[in-house]
Amino acid sequence: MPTIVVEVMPKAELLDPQGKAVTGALSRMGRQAYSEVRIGKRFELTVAEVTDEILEDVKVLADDVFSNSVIEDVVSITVQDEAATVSA
Amino acid sequence: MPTIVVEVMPKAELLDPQGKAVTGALSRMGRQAYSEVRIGKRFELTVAEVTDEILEDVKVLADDVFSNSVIEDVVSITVQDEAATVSA
Amino acid sequence: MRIGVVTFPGSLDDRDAQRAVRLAGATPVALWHGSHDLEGVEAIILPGGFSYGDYLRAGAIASLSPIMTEVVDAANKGVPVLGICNGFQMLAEARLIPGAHTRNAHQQFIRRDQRLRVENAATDWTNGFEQGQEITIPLKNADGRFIADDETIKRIEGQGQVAFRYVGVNPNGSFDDIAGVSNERGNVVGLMPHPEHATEPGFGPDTPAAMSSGVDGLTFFTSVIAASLKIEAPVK
Amino acid sequence: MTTETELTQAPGTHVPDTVANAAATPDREQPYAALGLKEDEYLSIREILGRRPTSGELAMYSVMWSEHCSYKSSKMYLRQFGEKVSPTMKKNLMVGMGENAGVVDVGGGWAVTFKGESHNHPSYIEPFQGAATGVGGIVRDIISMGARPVAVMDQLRFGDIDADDTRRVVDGVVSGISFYANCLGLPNIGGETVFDKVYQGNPLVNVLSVGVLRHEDLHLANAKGAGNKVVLFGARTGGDGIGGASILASDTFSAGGPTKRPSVQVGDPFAEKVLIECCLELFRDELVEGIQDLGAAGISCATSELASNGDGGMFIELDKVLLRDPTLTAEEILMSESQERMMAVVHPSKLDAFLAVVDKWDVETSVLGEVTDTGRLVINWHGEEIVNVEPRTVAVDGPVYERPVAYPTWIDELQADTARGLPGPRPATSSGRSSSRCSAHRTSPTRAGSPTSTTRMSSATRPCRSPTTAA
Ligand SMILES: Nc1ncnc2c1ncn2[C@@H]1O[C@H](COP(=O)(O)OP(=O)(O)O)[C@@H](O)[C@H]1O
Repeated sequence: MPTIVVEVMPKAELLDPQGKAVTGALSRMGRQAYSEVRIGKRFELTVAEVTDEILEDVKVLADDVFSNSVIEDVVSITVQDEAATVSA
Repeated sequence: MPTIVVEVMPKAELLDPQGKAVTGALSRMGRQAYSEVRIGKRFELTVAEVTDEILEDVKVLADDVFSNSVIEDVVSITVQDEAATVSA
Repeated sequence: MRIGVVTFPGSLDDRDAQRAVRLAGATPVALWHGSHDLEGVEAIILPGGFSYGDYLRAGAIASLSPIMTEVVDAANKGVPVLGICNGFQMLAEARLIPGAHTRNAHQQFIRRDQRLRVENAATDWTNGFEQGQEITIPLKNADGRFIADDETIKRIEGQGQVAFRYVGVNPNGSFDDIAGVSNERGNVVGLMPHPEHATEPGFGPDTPAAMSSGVDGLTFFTSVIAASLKIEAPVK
Repeated sequence: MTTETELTQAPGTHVPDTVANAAATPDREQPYAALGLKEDEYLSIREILGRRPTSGELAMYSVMWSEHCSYKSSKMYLRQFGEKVSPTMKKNLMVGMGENAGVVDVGGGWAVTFKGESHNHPSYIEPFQGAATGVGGIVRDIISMGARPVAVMDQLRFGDIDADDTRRVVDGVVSGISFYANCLGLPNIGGETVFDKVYQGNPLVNVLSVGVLRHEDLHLANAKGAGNKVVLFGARTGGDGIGGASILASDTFSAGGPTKRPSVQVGDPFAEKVLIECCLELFRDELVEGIQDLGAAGISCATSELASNGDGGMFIELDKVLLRDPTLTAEEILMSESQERMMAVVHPSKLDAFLAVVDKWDVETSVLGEVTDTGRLVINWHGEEIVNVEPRTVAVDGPVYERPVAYPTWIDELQADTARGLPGPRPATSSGRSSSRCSAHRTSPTRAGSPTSTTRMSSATRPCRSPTTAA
């Protein structure tokens, strides 16, 4: 079944305490190359079929449910079909 | 500065309590179309420059630091350059 | 006076809130998240806990519950609403008060007896305090860092919507040491620390007088009773 | 060791082994060794049944007869705790050994129930989830007695404090316990920790939960009354921990080949909190005859134990189990250790009211079958009989071993090494070498469940045990 992927990140201008902690950990491990790490969320929604209606609805949900616009931004909504899942 | 994006998801065969709670909330809101929601993490690493060495290192970090291989899978590692960020 | 306490799946402090209401002299009414019925209560408490496991964002899934539609309506009509900890997070997610909460700046769950300054003693839930009075009640949270953009912070500071401020230590990195916020009208108040756990001698924070004797939290509940009677609560 | 077996067939192609099939094909080779059973154990199963076990029966016996579930090597020692209880000790004892948790009368019509349990090996594999699900399991035992859980305690043993892997385990275990318990509102009221190299690779994670109840609220889990319904409720059944109870918890940690299913379980404390309230409401409204928690060995354990403790018979339609993963085979469903599940025995006249309560709490439920008076535990899969056993042979009368024992001579030296040999009092600032081994962990996230949670016993005041010779 196809999957719709919604990605949400903490707003750039706000401190991301979790990301900051990871940045600190990397630098303690001797990895200075990573000047900043930010941690957001990735939602995978399984649907029977991707229709325009569903995509519209996902946009609404992304803004109202999956993210809180006071602190987060929706950075992408993409459709991923079953075959092309894992890439790493 | 370029950003390297690492995406991590809970293993498909394990319970994702958070995703389960969100699936339930959507269904209570009358959204039965989403048969499953799974929630993972998206890491954005800011680097001065993307080199092969850095990419190799990110692979190692993705497996050892950003994910816990017992319960999570790294689903993608991608390079995103500054201009092409937001799409939603 | 009948005061409703809403139970959500994952609520932990609903029974303590009910007891606090009783100790203050009002009648607690248990309300259910899945219902649209407020049972005619004259004030509402959203208690602490881990509603829906704090999944997604603390308070987010609970704020979508059926009863929250009614709570928002009632709040807009002036019914007093108090959100404690997880309830504060729900108020923010439901946009009944400005701002939002993130994970504590130090990333850890924290529990301590917390000193607070009452910054606005004119709300429905604080009228029994004196302006500037310092109180101590327990605090316990993981996602307690109150944040908002500069403009919002300026606005709520200017309009007296900051109800409580942390004193001594800022336990979670909240902007401007803000511990509690009200809406413009002053009937909706949300705060991170737990007044309901400091209402009965023997079970509250330590005070210079005696161990566990702190009952500063009781004034929240006597205040709302006074507000409903349109009288002034006896100042403590 | 057996290679390809009916336990690892690809989804869709799986045809379960029926009782009739087992009788007809006595010589079929079975993967008992990969499931942790010794040859003589396998032979005694054949003897009990008078035929070879079906693959479902083999799954049940293998998990229930594992050390983890049957205590086959320690039973002969643990038994003494029951045998040595004197009438004086029994004075306030309302429930002793053999039930989900012990219950003690504390006067005024109140009782306290508590139980400690270890979750060692899972906590080494995945410290956070292992310890968290350990708390979940112990709390469900408390709920099944009819009590409201009020607190937890822990007793921990980790490898050498300076060893490479110790920090991963300590941090994970401590935050797993506090995370799960805090989500349930349970303060951790006491703990004790020892670091020593004997626990390297094999930490001990013991968690205790305490519950409070009125005398009249006490319930025991058993399946009595033929015709009563057997209901599974709580989380759906997934592929969690299938390797955990059998292969990984067998007598050596390296036994068995690769499993395709994960050996870890992920806990959902929110689902557990909902179960607590749901069960307390079911008990309050008198809608259940008994409730049993599902822990290690999941449905295998709950059905065989409930049946053994009751009139002895039960009929289950296994295909009625609600699944999280539809590709699970019957054997995997029998062995699954998915967390936050309970099994209730419900009088048919109360079934509707029962379903209304679980529905109110958004808890998923399915009626699996009923209590019978046949003395047999019969399990069907899509109409075919795949298990037909006497429940006691699975749950109670497993093998018991008297393992060879030897006196650990290093203990003499250790016990001779008392405080009397130490020089006089020293200023408190000097830190002896041994005290550093007992340090309480302060490095991990602290979470508080309630304002009462600051009270805890100081682990630093406890004597430090550090055997000079490894056991
Ligand atoms: N066995 C133990 N030995 C020493 N300290 C412990 C032990 N178990 C827990 N702790 C510490 O006790 C504190 C409280 O534990 P936690 O599980 O978070 O309970 P609570 O919810 O009551 O705060 C934490 O600082 C934790 O590190």
